[in-house]
Amino acid sequence: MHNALTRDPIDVAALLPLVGDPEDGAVLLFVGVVRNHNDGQSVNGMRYDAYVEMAERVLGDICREAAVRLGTDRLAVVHRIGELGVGDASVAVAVSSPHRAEAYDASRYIIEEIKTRLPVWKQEHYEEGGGRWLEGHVPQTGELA
Amino acid sequence: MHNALTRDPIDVAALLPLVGDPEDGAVLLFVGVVRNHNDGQSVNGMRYDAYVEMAERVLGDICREAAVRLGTDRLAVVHRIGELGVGDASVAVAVSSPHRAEAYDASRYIIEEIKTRLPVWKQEHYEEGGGRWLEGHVPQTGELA
Amino acid sequence: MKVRLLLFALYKDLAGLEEVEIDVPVGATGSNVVEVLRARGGGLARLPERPVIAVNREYAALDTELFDGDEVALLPPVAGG
Amino acid sequence: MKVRLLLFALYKDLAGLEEVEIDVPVGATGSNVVEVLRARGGGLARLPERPVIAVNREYAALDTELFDGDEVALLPPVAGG
Repeated sequence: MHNALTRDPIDVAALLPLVGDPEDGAVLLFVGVVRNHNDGQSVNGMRYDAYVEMAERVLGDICREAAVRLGTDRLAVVHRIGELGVGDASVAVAVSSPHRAEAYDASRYIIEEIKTRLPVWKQEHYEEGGGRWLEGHVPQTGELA
Repeated sequence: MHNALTRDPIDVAALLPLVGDPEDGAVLLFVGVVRNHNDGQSVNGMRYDAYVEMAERVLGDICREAAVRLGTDRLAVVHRIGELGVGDASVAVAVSSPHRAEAYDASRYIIEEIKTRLPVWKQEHYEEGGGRWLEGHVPQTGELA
Repeated sequence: MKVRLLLFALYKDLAGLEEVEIDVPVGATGSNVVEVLRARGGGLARLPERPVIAVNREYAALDTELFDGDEVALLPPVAGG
Repeated sequence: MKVRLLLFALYKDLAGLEEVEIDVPVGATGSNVVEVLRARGGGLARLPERPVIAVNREYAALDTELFDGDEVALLPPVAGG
Protein backbone atom coordinates (compact mmCIF):
# COMPACT_ATOMS: atom_id res chain seq x y z
CA MET A 1 0.00 0.00 0.00
CA HIS A 2 1.38 3.35 -1.06
CA ASN A 3 -0.24 6.74 -0.58
CA ALA A 4 1.13 10.24 -0.74
CA LEU A 5 0.51 13.90 -1.38
CA THR A 6 3.03 15.52 -3.67
CA ARG A 7 3.88 18.91 -5.16
CA ASP A 8 5.66 17.26 -8.09
CA PRO A 9 4.04 16.14 -11.36
CA ILE A 10 2.58 12.66 -11.04
CA ASP A 11 4.17 10.00 -13.24
CA VAL A 12 0.99 7.96 -13.60
CA ALA A 13 2.57 4.99 -15.38
CA ALA A 14 5.00 4.67 -12.46
CA LEU A 15 2.08 3.64 -10.23
CA LEU A 16 1.50 0.43 -12.17
CA PRO A 17 4.63 -1.37 -10.87
CA LEU A 18 3.51 -0.49 -7.32
CA VAL A 19 0.54 -2.84 -7.66
CA GLY A 20 0.10 -6.25 -9.28
CA ASP A 21 0.84 -9.74 -8.06
CA PRO A 22 0.94 -13.22 -9.63
CA GLU A 23 -2.46 -13.79 -7.96
CA ASP A 24 -4.03 -10.77 -9.63
CA GLY A 25 -6.02 -10.87 -12.83
CA ALA A 26 -7.11 -7.23 -12.82
CA VAL A 27 -5.20 -3.95 -12.63
CA LEU A 28 -7.04 -0.64 -12.73
CA LEU A 29 -5.54 2.83 -12.97
CA PHE A 30 -7.67 5.96 -12.57
CA VAL A 31 -6.23 9.38 -13.35
CA GLY A 32 -7.98 12.64 -12.53
CA VAL A 33 -6.89 15.43 -14.84
CA VAL A 34 -7.39 19.22 -14.84
CA ARG A 35 -9.95 20.04 -17.54
CA ASN A 36 -10.03 23.12 -19.75
CA HIS A 37 -13.59 24.01 -18.77
CA ASN A 38 -16.07 23.86 -15.92
CA ASP A 39 -19.62 25.14 -15.62
CA GLY A 40 -19.32 26.74 -19.03
CA GLN A 41 -16.16 28.69 -18.25
CA SER A 42 -12.75 28.24 -19.83
CA VAL A 43 -10.21 27.12 -17.26
CA ASN A 44 -6.49 27.47 -17.72
CA GLY A 45 -5.28 26.13 -14.41
CA MET A 46 -6.16 24.97 -10.95
CA ARG A 47 -4.63 25.55 -7.56
CA TYR A 48 -4.91 22.68 -5.06
CA ASP A 49 -4.51 23.53 -1.38
CA ALA A 50 -4.49 20.95 1.36
CA TYR A 51 -4.39 20.58 5.10
CA VAL A 52 -1.41 18.37 4.41
CA GLU A 53 -0.93 16.63 7.75
CA MET A 54 -4.61 15.76 8.03
CA ALA A 55 -4.96 14.88 4.34
CA GLU A 56 -2.14 12.34 4.63
CA ARG A 57 -3.93 10.72 7.55
CA VAL A 58 -7.33 10.70 5.81
CA LEU A 59 -5.80 9.32 2.61
CA GLY A 60 -4.32 6.49 4.65
CA ASP A 61 -7.75 5.79 6.19
CA ILE A 62 -9.38 5.73 2.76
CA CYS A 63 -6.74 3.34 1.44
CA ARG A 64 -7.16 0.95 4.36
CA GLU A 65 -10.93 0.95 3.89
CA ALA A 66 -10.50 0.35 0.16
CA ALA A 67 -8.09 -2.54 0.81
CA VAL A 68 -10.90 -4.36 2.64
CA ARG A 69 -13.14 -3.98 -0.42
CA LEU A 70 -10.30 -4.89 -2.74
CA GLY A 71 -9.30 -7.98 -0.80
CA THR A 72 -5.63 -7.07 -1.26
CA ASP A 73 -3.37 -4.27 -0.06
CA ARG A 74 -2.11 -3.69 -3.58
CA LEU A 75 -3.11 -0.09 -4.08
CA ALA A 76 -1.22 3.11 -4.73
CA VAL A 77 -2.69 6.59 -4.52
CA VAL A 78 -0.97 9.91 -5.20
CA HIS A 79 -2.69 13.29 -4.92
CA ARG A 80 -0.97 16.38 -6.20
CA ILE A 81 -1.19 19.83 -4.62
CA GLY A 82 0.00 23.25 -5.74
CA GLU A 83 -0.48 24.93 -9.11
CA LEU A 84 -1.59 22.65 -11.94
CA GLY A 85 -2.16 23.31 -15.63
CA VAL A 86 -4.77 21.86 -17.97
CA GLY A 87 -3.95 18.21 -18.66
CA ASP A 88 -1.95 17.77 -15.46
CA ALA A 89 -2.86 14.76 -13.35
CA SER A 90 -4.27 15.84 -9.99
CA VAL A 91 -4.77 12.36 -8.62
CA ALA A 92 -3.85 8.82 -9.66
CA VAL A 93 -5.25 5.63 -8.14
CA ALA A 94 -3.87 2.19 -9.02
CA VAL A 95 -5.28 -1.06 -7.62
CA SER A 96 -4.95 -4.75 -8.41
CA SER A 97 -6.88 -7.81 -7.31
CA PRO A 98 -7.59 -11.38 -8.38
CA HIS A 99 -10.93 -10.42 -9.95
CA ARG A 100 -12.04 -7.27 -11.76
CA ALA A 101 -15.23 -6.54 -9.81
CA GLU A 102 -13.28 -5.76 -6.65
CA ALA A 103 -10.78 -3.63 -8.57
CA TYR A 104 -13.51 -1.43 -10.06
CA ASP A 105 -15.32 -1.19 -6.74
CA ALA A 106 -12.24 -0.24 -4.73
CA SER A 107 -10.98 2.22 -7.35
CA ARG A 108 -14.31 4.02 -7.44
CA TYR A 109 -14.53 3.99 -3.64
CA ILE A 110 -11.14 5.67 -3.32
CA ILE A 111 -11.90 8.46 -5.76
CA GLU A 112 -15.38 9.13 -4.33
CA GLU A 113 -14.02 9.27 -0.79
CA ILE A 114 -11.18 11.55 -1.90
CA LYS A 115 -13.77 13.93 -3.34
CA THR A 116 -15.90 14.00 -0.21
CA ARG A 117 -13.48 13.54 2.71
CA LEU A 118 -9.98 14.62 1.79
CA PRO A 119 -9.21 18.08 3.20
CA VAL A 120 -8.18 19.51 -0.15
CA TRP A 121 -9.59 22.57 -1.91
CA LYS A 122 -9.29 23.76 -5.45
CA GLN A 123 -9.34 27.19 -6.96
CA GLU A 124 -9.98 27.46 -10.68
CA HIS A 125 -8.11 30.04 -12.71
CA TYR A 126 -10.11 31.34 -15.64
CA GLU A 127 -8.96 32.11 -19.14
CA GLU A 128 -10.57 35.55 -18.82
CA GLY A 129 -8.73 36.21 -15.56
CA GLY A 130 -9.70 35.75 -11.94
CA GLY A 131 -10.66 32.56 -10.23
CA ARG A 132 -12.79 31.02 -7.54
CA TRP A 133 -12.75 28.28 -4.95
CA LEU A 134 -14.86 25.42 -6.19
CA GLU A 135 -17.89 24.46 -4.18
CA GLY A 136 -17.09 21.35 -2.26
CA HIS A 137 -18.61 18.61 -0.18
CA VAL A 138 -19.41 18.75 3.50
CA PRO A 139 -17.72 15.62 4.85
CA GLN A 140 -20.29 13.21 6.30
CA THR A 141 -18.33 11.15 8.73
CA GLY A 142 -19.26 9.27 11.83
CA GLU A 143 -16.82 11.53 13.62
CA LEU A 144 -19.08 14.49 12.90
CA ALA A 145 -22.13 12.98 14.59
CA MET B 1 -10.73 5.25 -31.26
CA HIS B 2 -8.15 2.50 -31.46
CA ASN B 3 -8.76 -1.24 -31.24
CA ALA B 4 -6.67 -4.21 -32.18
CA LEU B 5 -5.81 -7.84 -31.62
CA THR B 6 -2.12 -8.51 -31.32
CA ARG B 7 0.29 -11.42 -30.89
CA ASP B 8 2.90 -9.10 -29.34
CA PRO B 9 3.20 -8.20 -25.65
CA ILE B 10 0.93 -5.27 -24.77
CA ASP B 11 2.70 -2.12 -23.62
CA VAL B 12 -0.11 -0.99 -21.35
CA ALA B 13 1.31 2.44 -20.53
CA ALA B 14 1.48 3.14 -24.27
CA LEU B 15 -2.33 3.15 -24.35
CA LEU B 16 -2.56 6.25 -22.17
CA PRO B 17 -1.34 8.70 -24.84
CA LEU B 18 -3.98 7.26 -27.20
CA VAL B 19 -6.73 8.74 -25.02
CA GLY B 20 -7.08 12.04 -23.16
CA ASP B 21 -8.14 15.48 -24.30
CA PRO B 22 -8.12 18.97 -22.80
CA GLU B 23 -11.86 18.46 -22.18
CA ASP B 24 -11.33 15.28 -20.17
CA GLY B 25 -11.12 15.11 -16.41
CA ALA B 26 -10.96 11.32 -16.11
CA VAL B 27 -8.72 8.68 -17.62
CA LEU B 28 -9.19 5.02 -16.77
CA LEU B 29 -6.95 2.11 -17.74
CA PHE B 30 -7.98 -1.49 -17.12
CA VAL B 31 -5.51 -4.31 -17.59
CA GLY B 32 -6.45 -7.99 -17.56
CA VAL B 33 -3.55 -10.18 -16.54
CA VAL B 34 -2.93 -13.95 -16.60
CA ARG B 35 -3.17 -15.22 -13.00
CA ASN B 36 -1.17 -18.01 -11.43
CA HIS B 37 -4.26 -19.91 -10.31
CA ASN B 38 -7.85 -20.68 -11.23
CA ASP B 39 -10.44 -22.90 -9.58
CA GLY B 40 -7.85 -24.08 -7.09
CA GLN B 41 -5.29 -25.16 -9.70
CA SER B 42 -1.87 -23.66 -10.29
CA VAL B 43 -1.65 -22.11 -13.72
CA ASN B 44 1.61 -21.39 -15.50
CA GLY B 45 0.32 -20.07 -18.77
CA MET B 46 -2.64 -19.49 -21.02
CA ARG B 47 -3.21 -19.89 -24.72
CA TYR B 48 -5.61 -17.43 -26.37
CA ASP B 49 -7.14 -18.43 -29.70
CA ALA B 50 -9.39 -16.16 -31.71
CA TYR B 51 -11.51 -16.08 -34.82
CA VAL B 52 -9.39 -13.10 -35.73
CA GLU B 53 -11.37 -11.56 -38.59
CA MET B 54 -14.62 -11.74 -36.65
CA ALA B 55 -13.06 -10.70 -33.34
CA GLU B 56 -11.70 -7.53 -34.94
CA ARG B 57 -15.18 -6.70 -36.18
CA VAL B 58 -16.87 -7.46 -32.83
CA LEU B 59 -14.23 -5.47 -30.94
CA GLY B 60 -14.98 -2.52 -33.19
CA ASP B 61 -18.70 -2.90 -32.47
CA ILE B 62 -18.05 -3.01 -28.71
CA CYS B 63 -15.90 0.11 -28.91
CA ARG B 64 -18.52 2.03 -30.86
CA GLU B 65 -21.19 1.05 -28.35
CA ALA B 66 -18.91 2.06 -25.49
CA ALA B 67 -18.18 5.41 -27.12
CA VAL B 68 -21.89 6.25 -26.88
CA ARG B 69 -21.81 5.54 -23.15
CA LEU B 70 -18.52 7.38 -22.76
CA GLY B 71 -19.67 10.45 -24.63
CA THR B 72 -16.31 10.59 -26.42
CA ASP B 73 -14.47 8.42 -28.93
CA ARG B 74 -11.36 8.49 -26.80
CA LEU B 75 -10.87 4.82 -26.13
CA ALA B 76 -8.16 2.33 -26.95
CA VAL B 77 -8.49 -1.43 -26.59
CA VAL B 78 -5.88 -4.09 -27.30
CA HIS B 79 -6.46 -7.82 -26.87
CA ARG B 80 -3.57 -10.22 -27.06
CA ILE B 81 -3.72 -13.70 -28.55
CA GLY B 82 -1.24 -16.57 -28.60
CA GLU B 83 0.75 -18.04 -25.72
CA LEU B 84 0.86 -15.92 -22.56
CA GLY B 85 2.68 -16.42 -19.27
CA VAL B 86 1.58 -15.53 -15.75
CA GLY B 87 1.64 -11.75 -15.31
CA ASP B 88 1.28 -11.05 -19.03
CA ALA B 89 -1.44 -8.57 -19.99
CA SER B 90 -4.15 -10.28 -22.03
CA VAL B 91 -6.25 -7.19 -22.55
CA ALA B 92 -5.89 -3.45 -21.92
CA VAL B 93 -8.70 -0.90 -22.09
CA ALA B 94 -8.04 2.85 -21.86
CA VAL B 95 -10.82 5.47 -21.92
CA SER B 96 -11.11 9.16 -21.15
CA SER B 97 -14.06 11.48 -20.69
CA PRO B 98 -14.98 14.80 -19.13
CA HIS B 99 -16.43 13.11 -16.03
CA ARG B 100 -15.42 9.94 -14.20
CA ALA B 101 -18.82 8.21 -14.04
CA GLU B 102 -18.88 7.73 -17.82
CA ALA B 103 -15.27 6.52 -17.82
CA TYR B 104 -15.96 3.79 -15.24
CA ASP B 105 -19.19 2.79 -16.96
CA ALA B 106 -17.66 2.55 -20.44
CA SER B 107 -14.53 0.76 -19.22
CA ARG B 108 -16.59 -1.87 -17.43
CA TYR B 109 -18.92 -2.20 -20.40
CA ILE B 110 -16.02 -2.93 -22.73
CA ILE B 111 -14.46 -5.60 -20.54
CA GLU B 112 -17.80 -7.32 -19.82
CA GLU B 113 -18.71 -7.37 -23.50
CA ILE B 114 -15.26 -8.71 -24.40
CA LYS B 115 -15.82 -11.57 -21.98
CA THR B 116 -19.24 -12.45 -23.35
CA ARG B 117 -19.13 -11.61 -27.07
CA LEU B 118 -15.60 -11.61 -28.39
CA PRO B 119 -14.87 -14.85 -30.30
CA VAL B 120 -11.79 -15.66 -28.25
CA TRP B 121 -11.06 -18.84 -26.29
CA LYS B 122 -8.51 -19.62 -23.66
CA GLN B 123 -6.78 -22.80 -22.68
CA GLU B 124 -5.10 -22.92 -19.31
CA HIS B 125 -1.81 -24.73 -18.92
CA TYR B 126 -1.35 -26.25 -15.48
CA GLU B 127 1.75 -26.40 -13.34
CA GLU B 128 1.22 -30.16 -12.99
CA GLY B 129 0.96 -30.60 -16.75
CA GLY B 130 -1.96 -30.69 -19.14
CA GLY B 131 -4.52 -28.01 -19.74
CA ARG B 132 -8.11 -27.35 -20.62
CA TRP B 133 -10.28 -24.94 -22.53
CA LEU B 134 -12.00 -22.65 -20.06
CA GLU B 135 -15.76 -22.72 -19.93
CA GLY B 136 -17.04 -19.65 -21.66
CA HIS B 137 -20.15 -17.62 -22.26
CA VAL B 138 -22.80 -18.28 -24.85
CA PRO B 139 -23.10 -14.93 -26.61
CA GLN B 140 -26.57 -13.47 -26.16
CA THR B 141 -27.01 -11.15 -29.06
CA GLY B 142 -30.01 -9.90 -30.87
CA GLU B 143 -28.58 -11.58 -33.95
CA LEU B 144 -29.08 -14.97 -32.28
CA ALA B 145 -32.80 -14.51 -31.76
CA MET C 1 -23.35 -24.98 -53.41
CA LYS C 2 -20.22 -24.79 -51.29
CA VAL C 3 -19.75 -23.25 -47.84
CA ARG C 4 -16.50 -22.85 -45.98
CA LEU C 5 -16.63 -24.18 -42.44
CA LEU C 6 -14.37 -23.03 -39.60
CA LEU C 7 -13.93 -24.70 -36.22
CA PHE C 8 -12.31 -23.13 -33.17
CA ALA C 9 -10.80 -24.09 -29.83
CA LEU C 10 -12.58 -27.07 -28.24
CA TYR C 11 -14.56 -27.78 -31.43
CA LYS C 12 -11.38 -27.78 -33.47
CA ASP C 13 -9.82 -30.23 -31.01
CA LEU C 14 -12.91 -32.48 -31.02
CA ALA C 15 -13.14 -32.49 -34.79
CA GLY C 16 -9.43 -32.72 -35.43
CA LEU C 17 -9.76 -30.13 -38.15
CA GLU C 18 -10.07 -26.39 -38.31
CA GLU C 19 -11.35 -25.69 -41.77
CA VAL C 20 -13.27 -27.66 -44.36
CA GLU C 21 -15.28 -26.87 -47.46
CA ILE C 22 -18.55 -28.77 -47.76
CA ASP C 23 -21.22 -29.18 -50.40
CA VAL C 24 -24.79 -28.52 -49.33
CA PRO C 25 -28.03 -28.16 -51.29
CA VAL C 26 -29.30 -24.71 -52.19
CA GLY C 27 -31.43 -23.40 -49.33
CA ALA C 28 -29.40 -25.15 -46.64
CA THR C 29 -29.33 -23.54 -43.21
CA GLY C 30 -26.74 -23.40 -40.46
CA SER C 31 -28.43 -26.39 -38.81
CA ASN C 32 -28.15 -28.42 -42.00
CA VAL C 33 -24.43 -27.77 -42.13
CA VAL C 34 -24.00 -28.92 -38.55
CA GLU C 35 -25.98 -32.09 -39.34
CA VAL C 36 -23.85 -32.84 -42.38
CA LEU C 37 -20.72 -32.38 -40.32
CA ARG C 38 -21.86 -34.52 -37.39
CA ALA C 39 -22.98 -37.27 -39.78
CA ARG C 40 -19.40 -37.72 -40.90
CA GLY C 41 -18.79 -39.47 -37.57
CA GLY C 42 -15.57 -39.79 -35.58
CA GLY C 43 -14.63 -36.64 -33.68
CA LEU C 44 -17.13 -34.65 -35.71
CA ALA C 45 -20.00 -36.63 -34.15
CA ARG C 46 -18.97 -35.12 -30.82
CA LEU C 47 -19.81 -31.61 -31.91
CA PRO C 48 -22.96 -30.25 -30.25
CA GLU C 49 -26.22 -30.41 -32.17
CA ARG C 50 -26.93 -26.74 -31.59
CA PRO C 51 -23.67 -24.79 -31.39
CA VAL C 52 -23.44 -21.02 -31.65
CA ILE C 53 -22.58 -20.16 -35.22
CA ALA C 54 -21.40 -17.14 -37.14
CA VAL C 55 -22.15 -16.62 -40.81
CA ASN C 56 -19.72 -14.37 -42.64
CA ARG C 57 -18.23 -13.23 -39.31
CA GLU C 58 -21.50 -12.25 -37.64
CA TYR C 59 -23.34 -14.21 -34.98
CA ALA C 60 -26.30 -15.85 -36.69
CA ALA C 61 -29.27 -18.02 -35.83
CA LEU C 62 -29.01 -21.73 -36.71
CA ASP C 63 -31.91 -21.41 -39.15
CA THR C 64 -30.12 -18.75 -41.17
CA GLU C 65 -30.25 -19.62 -44.85
CA LEU C 66 -26.83 -19.98 -46.39
CA PHE C 67 -25.56 -18.99 -49.80
CA ASP C 68 -22.79 -20.25 -52.02
CA GLY C 69 -19.41 -19.14 -50.73
CA ASP C 70 -20.59 -18.33 -47.20
CA GLU C 71 -18.13 -18.67 -44.32
CA VAL C 72 -19.76 -20.55 -41.44
CA ALA C 73 -17.98 -20.81 -38.09
CA LEU C 74 -18.85 -23.08 -35.17
CA LEU C 75 -18.08 -21.19 -31.98
CA PRO C 76 -17.66 -22.74 -28.54
CA PRO C 77 -18.81 -20.53 -25.68
CA VAL C 78 -16.43 -17.56 -25.78
CA ALA C 79 -13.97 -16.46 -23.11
CA GLY C 80 -12.25 -13.24 -24.02
CA GLY C 81 -10.47 -10.94 -21.61
CA MET D 1 -5.48 27.68 27.72
CA LYS D 2 -4.19 28.13 24.21
CA VAL D 3 -5.37 26.48 21.03
CA ARG D 4 -3.80 26.76 17.61
CA LEU D 5 -6.23 27.67 14.89
CA LEU D 6 -5.79 26.93 11.20
CA LEU D 7 -7.81 28.33 8.31
CA PHE D 8 -7.85 26.98 4.77
CA ALA D 9 -8.81 27.99 1.24
CA LEU D 10 -11.92 30.24 1.19
CA TYR D 11 -11.85 30.69 4.98
CA LYS D 12 -8.21 31.72 4.86
CA ASP D 13 -9.04 34.25 2.15
CA LEU D 14 -12.06 35.60 4.08
CA ALA D 15 -10.12 35.89 7.30
CA GLY D 16 -6.94 37.16 5.73
CA LEU D 17 -4.94 34.84 7.94
CA GLU D 18 -4.07 31.18 7.93
CA GLU D 19 -2.92 30.50 11.45
CA VAL D 20 -3.49 32.10 14.83
CA GLU D 21 -3.09 31.09 18.44
CA ILE D 22 -5.98 32.06 20.68
CA ASP D 23 -6.69 32.00 24.40
CA VAL D 24 -9.89 30.28 25.49
CA PRO D 25 -11.21 29.28 28.91
CA VAL D 26 -10.74 25.72 30.11
CA GLY D 27 -13.67 23.62 28.89
CA ALA D 28 -14.11 25.61 25.67
CA THR D 29 -15.53 23.76 22.66
CA GLY D 30 -15.03 24.06 18.94
CA SER D 31 -18.09 26.31 18.77
CA ASN D 32 -16.63 28.63 21.39
CA VAL D 33 -13.47 29.02 19.34
CA VAL D 34 -15.47 29.89 16.24
CA GLU D 35 -17.43 32.47 18.26
CA VAL D 36 -14.25 34.06 19.62
CA LEU D 37 -12.86 34.25 16.12
CA ARG D 38 -15.99 35.74 14.54
CA ALA D 39 -16.26 38.28 17.32
CA ARG D 40 -12.94 39.78 16.26
CA GLY D 41 -14.83 41.33 13.34
CA GLY D 42 -13.55 42.29 9.91
CA GLY D 43 -13.05 39.39 7.56
CA LEU D 44 -13.31 36.96 10.48
CA ALA D 45 -16.96 37.94 11.00
CA ARG D 46 -17.64 36.49 7.54
CA LEU D 47 -16.71 32.99 8.64
CA PRO D 48 -19.72 30.70 8.97
CA GLU D 49 -21.24 30.14 12.40
CA ARG D 50 -21.11 26.37 12.05
CA PRO D 51 -18.16 25.37 9.89
CA VAL D 52 -16.81 21.86 9.66
CA ILE D 53 -13.88 21.56 12.02
CA ALA D 54 -11.06 19.18 12.71
CA VAL D 55 -9.43 18.80 16.09
CA ASN D 56 -5.89 17.46 16.03
CA ARG D 57 -6.32 16.48 12.38
CA GLU D 58 -9.52 14.50 12.76
CA TYR D 59 -12.99 15.64 11.79
CA ALA D 60 -14.79 16.60 15.01
CA ALA D 61 -18.18 17.80 16.15
CA LEU D 62 -18.47 21.49 17.01
CA ASP D 63 -19.27 20.65 20.63
CA THR D 64 -16.00 18.74 21.06
CA GLU D 65 -14.26 19.89 24.22
CA LEU D 66 -10.82 21.30 23.58
CA PHE D 67 -7.63 20.99 25.57
CA ASP D 68 -4.55 23.14 25.93
CA GLY D 69 -2.36 22.86 22.85
CA ASP D 70 -5.06 21.45 20.57
CA GLU D 71 -4.87 22.17 16.86
CA VAL D 72 -8.27 23.28 15.57
CA ALA D 73 -8.86 23.69 11.84
CA LEU D 74 -11.82 25.37 10.11
CA LEU D 75 -12.49 23.46 6.91
CA PRO D 76 -14.52 24.75 3.97
CA PRO D 77 -16.43 22.05 2.09
CA VAL D 78 -13.72 19.86 0.61
CA ALA D 79 -13.02 19.24 -3.08
CA GLY D 80 -10.27 16.67 -3.56
CA GLY D 81 -9.59 14.72 -6.70
